Amino acid sequence: MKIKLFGTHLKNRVLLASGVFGFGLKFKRVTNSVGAIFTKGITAQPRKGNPPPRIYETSSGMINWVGLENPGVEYFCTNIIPQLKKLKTRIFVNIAGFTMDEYEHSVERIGDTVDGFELNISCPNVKEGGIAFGQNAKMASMVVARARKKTRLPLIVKLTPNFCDPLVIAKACVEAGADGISLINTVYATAYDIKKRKPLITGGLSGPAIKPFALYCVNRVRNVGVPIIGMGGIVSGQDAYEFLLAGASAVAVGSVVLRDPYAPLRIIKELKKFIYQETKHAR
Amino acid sequence: MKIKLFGTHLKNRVLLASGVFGFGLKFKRVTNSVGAIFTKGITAQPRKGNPPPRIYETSSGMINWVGLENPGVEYFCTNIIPQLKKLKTRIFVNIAGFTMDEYEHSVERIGDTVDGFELNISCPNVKEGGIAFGQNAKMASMVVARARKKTRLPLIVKLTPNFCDPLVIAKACVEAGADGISLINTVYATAYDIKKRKPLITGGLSGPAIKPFALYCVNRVRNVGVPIIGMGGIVSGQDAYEFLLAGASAVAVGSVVLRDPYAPLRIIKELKKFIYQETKHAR
Amino acid sequence: MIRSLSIIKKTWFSKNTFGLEFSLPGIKPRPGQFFQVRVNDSMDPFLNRPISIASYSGNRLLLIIKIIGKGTNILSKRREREQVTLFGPYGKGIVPKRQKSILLAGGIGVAPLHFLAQMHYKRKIPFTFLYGAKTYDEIILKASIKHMANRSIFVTEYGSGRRGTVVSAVKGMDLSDYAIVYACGPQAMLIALQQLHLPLPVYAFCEDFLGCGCGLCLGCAIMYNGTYKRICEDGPVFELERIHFEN
Amino acid sequence: MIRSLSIIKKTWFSKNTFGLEFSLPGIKPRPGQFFQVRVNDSMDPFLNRPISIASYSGNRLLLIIKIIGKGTNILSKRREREQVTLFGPYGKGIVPKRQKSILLAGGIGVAPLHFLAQMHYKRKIPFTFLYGAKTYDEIILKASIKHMANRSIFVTEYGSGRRGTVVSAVKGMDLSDYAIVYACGPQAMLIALQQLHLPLPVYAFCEDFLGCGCGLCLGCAIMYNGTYKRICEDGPVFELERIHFEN
Ligand SMILES: Cc1cc2nc3c(=O)[nH]c(=O)nc-3n(C[C@H](O)[C@H](O)[C@H](O)COP(=O)(O)OP(=O)(O)OC[C@H]3O[C@@H](n4cnc5c(N)ncnc54)[C@H](O)[C@@H]3O)c2cc1C
Ligand SMILES: Cc1cc2nc3c(=O)[nH]c(=O)nc-3n(C[C@H](O)[C@H](O)[C@H](O)COP(=O)(O)OP(=O)(O)OC[C@H]3O[C@@H](n4cnc5c(N)ncnc54)[C@H](O)[C@@H]3O)c2cc1C
Ligand SMILES: Cc1cc2nc3c(=O)[nH]c(=O)nc-3n(C[C@H](O)[C@H](O)[C@H](O)COP(=O)(O)O)c2cc1C
Ligand SMILES: Cc1cc2nc3c(=O)[nH]c(=O)nc-3n(C[C@H](O)[C@H](O)[C@H](O)COP(=O)(O)O)c2cc1C
Ligand code: FES
Ligand code: FES
Repeated sequence: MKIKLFGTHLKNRVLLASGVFGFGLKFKRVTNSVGAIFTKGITAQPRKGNPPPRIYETSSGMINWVGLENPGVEYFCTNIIPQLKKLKTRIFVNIAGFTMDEYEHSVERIGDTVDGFELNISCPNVKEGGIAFGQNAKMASMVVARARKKTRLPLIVKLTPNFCDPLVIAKACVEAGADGISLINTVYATAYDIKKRKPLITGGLSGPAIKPFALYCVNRVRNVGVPIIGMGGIVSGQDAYEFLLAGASAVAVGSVVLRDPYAPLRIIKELKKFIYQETKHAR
Repeated sequence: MKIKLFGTHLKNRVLLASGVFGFGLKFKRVTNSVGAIFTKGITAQPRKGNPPPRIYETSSGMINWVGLENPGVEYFCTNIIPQLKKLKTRIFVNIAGFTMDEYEHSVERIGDTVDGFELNISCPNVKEGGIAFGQNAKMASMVVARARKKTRLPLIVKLTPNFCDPLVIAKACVEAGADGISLINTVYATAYDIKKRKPLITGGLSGPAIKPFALYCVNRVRNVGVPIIGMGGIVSGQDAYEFLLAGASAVAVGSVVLRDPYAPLRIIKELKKFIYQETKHAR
Repeated sequence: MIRSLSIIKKTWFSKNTFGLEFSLPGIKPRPGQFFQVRVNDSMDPFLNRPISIASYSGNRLLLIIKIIGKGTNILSKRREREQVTLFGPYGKGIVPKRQKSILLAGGIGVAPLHFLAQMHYKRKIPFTFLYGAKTYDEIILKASIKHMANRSIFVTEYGSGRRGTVVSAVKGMDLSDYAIVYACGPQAMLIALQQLHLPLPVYAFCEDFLGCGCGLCLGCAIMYNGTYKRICEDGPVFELERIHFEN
Repeated sequence: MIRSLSIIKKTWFSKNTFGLEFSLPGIKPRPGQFFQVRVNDSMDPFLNRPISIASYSGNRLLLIIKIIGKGTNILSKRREREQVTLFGPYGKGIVPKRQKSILLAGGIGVAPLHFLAQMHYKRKIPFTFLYGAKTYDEIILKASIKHMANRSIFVTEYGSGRRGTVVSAVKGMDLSDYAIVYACGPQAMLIALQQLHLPLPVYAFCEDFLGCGCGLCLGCAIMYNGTYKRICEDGPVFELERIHFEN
């Protein structure tokens, strides 16, 4: 299952989605088995994240409203990266921000100490910046162009399916120099507290519930000209394979690891079988 | 639970969503118990619909690709409306179209023989027209304005959450004369046939999987100034109540009736309890 | 009708096929009719599973279910005395003609044809039961079929017993004696059968993914005589010649 | 660790609370630690349910579960000899101090405190067990608690027995003899307890909606000493004084 992606060799096509495995420093057997890990979103400044409850279960899915809790890029560079270097997997740093300067700053600060970047312009859980850039082709293209000037490493842009056409945004990002597109980030969602009669949590929906929507989005973007990392609701090798059929070069698994931190190992194994079947078929 | 909506009295706040109960001529005990029924989408010309498979089950949901199978507005007026008149519920005709003329024509042709209209500018299952109008504020507003000139009956517009902000579209519709907004229609979705290695079905996702997204959308539109009919994944009175909390004046139940055609009766009963609790609380 | 019925008896017919028996007085079902079976209370699986009436006699309803995927797998874990929610009977089904016939079953297609055989038997209509499966182990209801049918033929693709498919078997038969064929099995079998252009009317029991199962959602469709019919409401039995298989 | 364990014994402690016993050698759990219990193979419910260790003795693990909603309801239908998938033990838990203590349980909060009591008893640390529930029927594990505790007090809000809440009961107690309090119960109870500002350290067993349960997702958070801590990884036991309850 080895593949070459963005000029880098990956062990396999199953990657860990941003935000569900921290920095990959726990469950190292899992981290070291996947093709790459996308870190939890990093911002220029440290962020304490949102108050509880941050998680809410829904039918075949969940809403999260973590709010980009992270120690900030300085701490990340000084204390986390040295540890990441010891992992036997590729590291893509998920970069979030509230202004264009912040994205640029974080990319520059991290430099070439990692394997690449995933620009998160699609997080629904913060008030300013972030998703607003990802919902507007012009702004998306500016964020990408500015980050592009600061790094030669692979630059992936993570897109939202919320209230905008990912194909339009993807095209703008590729034109501005993106090496890859990853999608989908979580879907806008609200849950109500029926006792207090007000919203309990407003955040991003993930998990199997969104898989059909995610497959639609990946398929829509498939001809954009750069590799696509597909994600959204993958819980099995078959799901992963469906994303490859939809046009993804690799997949990322997210919420399923909350249900089972070892799921990526199983998914890698299952996906291998599908790919083997297919190549056998092709012979 | 009686309410007055669009100047009409409805038995209760639980309505039948378009497309899941045909014209309401079967299971009349159910039809006659709900506040209103939205008919299957009617087009100017008869349509035979899409080839099978038209339905595909997903985690906590389903994809449909029925393709607006219907006998056309002429047949509807001549053969169906006389039967609808015998039902003890309100009838809103769901109008779909491929050109603006068609919407206008159907509304005019049906005249005031029913209780109102739901302009479907959000069906993801047809190639031209339809959803394209619903994704563009200017076009949506034109469709509504033209239909408005042809009827004094309540004019509800049904919106899509697909790749556009329902609030923007809703505002345009209200300005153009809409009396109500209903949302959400189904969400873009694809399922793959892993044996044939190509899409099995591309259509609209519905059911509990989309409920959190639907609640988000309803809440977003809540202050648009006209009553909102909320829908998407309702399977219980609690779900229905959550939509009321999100700002809906009434709810429509869709996919759940495929699982249980009598579900609306149960949902009406359950919702009553929640509303009773609340009014008791308010006293 | 929505009904919550207790499983009176559960029987394993083969390693992946089981039967659930219920007591259900007061229905007059026709062969081909089916129930929409609720898998469980969870929203995943979301839809009910269509399961044909395999036997109805003395108010006893028998459903025979082959484990295919998620839903039937969960159903297979139900035990005696547990409740199952059923909707139906749905479908038009057919009224068996009083003519000598061939019942042609492929795989789990045996289920509705077994009920048809039961009707024939009760009404003393002569028939031959031709039944094929992948392997001999998968042949179920053999004793009952042998008992009711004037003649019964069992064929398998692999292993012991007579080799072949039901389609190849019917091709080799002298049909002059028969007036009608009823067939139920995988779509590939029905298509192969259609291509034989047998010189007598063939009634096919068809399948598709169902939504409601009762004519509400327009989710099932079969191109029949140039227009779309509902498998659930207008069928699931159709004259084979007039079907245009699209998927 | 992911483990699929067979239910050795299932016990109903009250009409909505049951226990599942498993054989699980080779762990050295601390009170407060919990397992993430997979409800079933369906995607609805999607997340696992955190359930504390209520007893661990002779390689026998006991989980006690109160039926609250969908997940615990489905779990309540599991039978002996069926398999349950568990992840853990997760959480830091606590190492009980060798000081005379009060164990203060509200409702199902009794589960982890029962395990703590077991530890105290084995190590011969004296303790009082103060346990409150809505009604007398809901008081579970009474014999075991009475056996282990130096003193045990049971209070209920309604019905027979001593009336009141654990918070009102502890308020009326002479605490001069005790060095430490461990408390587990609904958040409202913990907040009320915090407001008492007892003159001795109180350790609270906290709850929240959990995602992963093991520090990966940052889905659980508790404002503690001015920063967010993980309930799952840094807790679930925290010094009550330093908690800022936000929800
Ligand atoms: C009218 C009718 C009568 C039937 N009678 C019987 C019977 O008596 N005994 C029996 O064992 N089977 C019968 N089937 C087929 C049975 O409904 C499917 O095997 C079953 O739904 C598979 O569900 P699953 O969850 O195990 O499979 P999955 O593949 O996991 O199901 C996923 C989805 O596909 C649908 N699906 C999968 N295969 C089929 C199929 N062949 N036909 C229709 N929908 C399918 C399911 O309903 C579900 O929506 C009948 C089907 C129809 C339409
Ligand atoms: C560390 C920890 C230890 C626990 N130990 C026990 C125990 O030993 N015995 C016991 O009976 N219960 C215990 N609980 C509470 C138990 O996890 C919940 O009652 C259970 O998850 C409810 O699930 P449900 O599906 O029945 O309820 P639902 O309300 O249907 O659950 C919906 C969602 O809310 C979550 N949820 C609901 N209530 C709670 C709650 N109070 N705490 C956390 N999540 C909740 C569920 O996990 C699920 O994600 C513990 C909770 C935590 C955090
Ligand atoms: C708890 C949680 C935290 C997440 N945090 C981030 C994040 O920091 N940055 C990001 O780009 N995406 C984040 N995501 C989104 C996931 O990376 C992924 O895009 C999404 O969850 C869809 O995949 P899934 O359905 O497999 O979870 C988060 C998702 C979850 C569930
Ligand atoms: C089988 C099916 C057919 C539908 N047909 C229509 C239609 O003709 N017109 C329309 O506006 N919406 C149609 N819808 C959308 C529903 O009315 C509803 O907006 C959507 O399904 C979300 O609600 P639910 O999750 O409760 O099903 C259809 C939905 C389904 C499942
Ligand atoms: S399945 Fe709904 S109409 Fe046939
Ligand atoms: S629940 Fe995931 S970090 Fe605590």
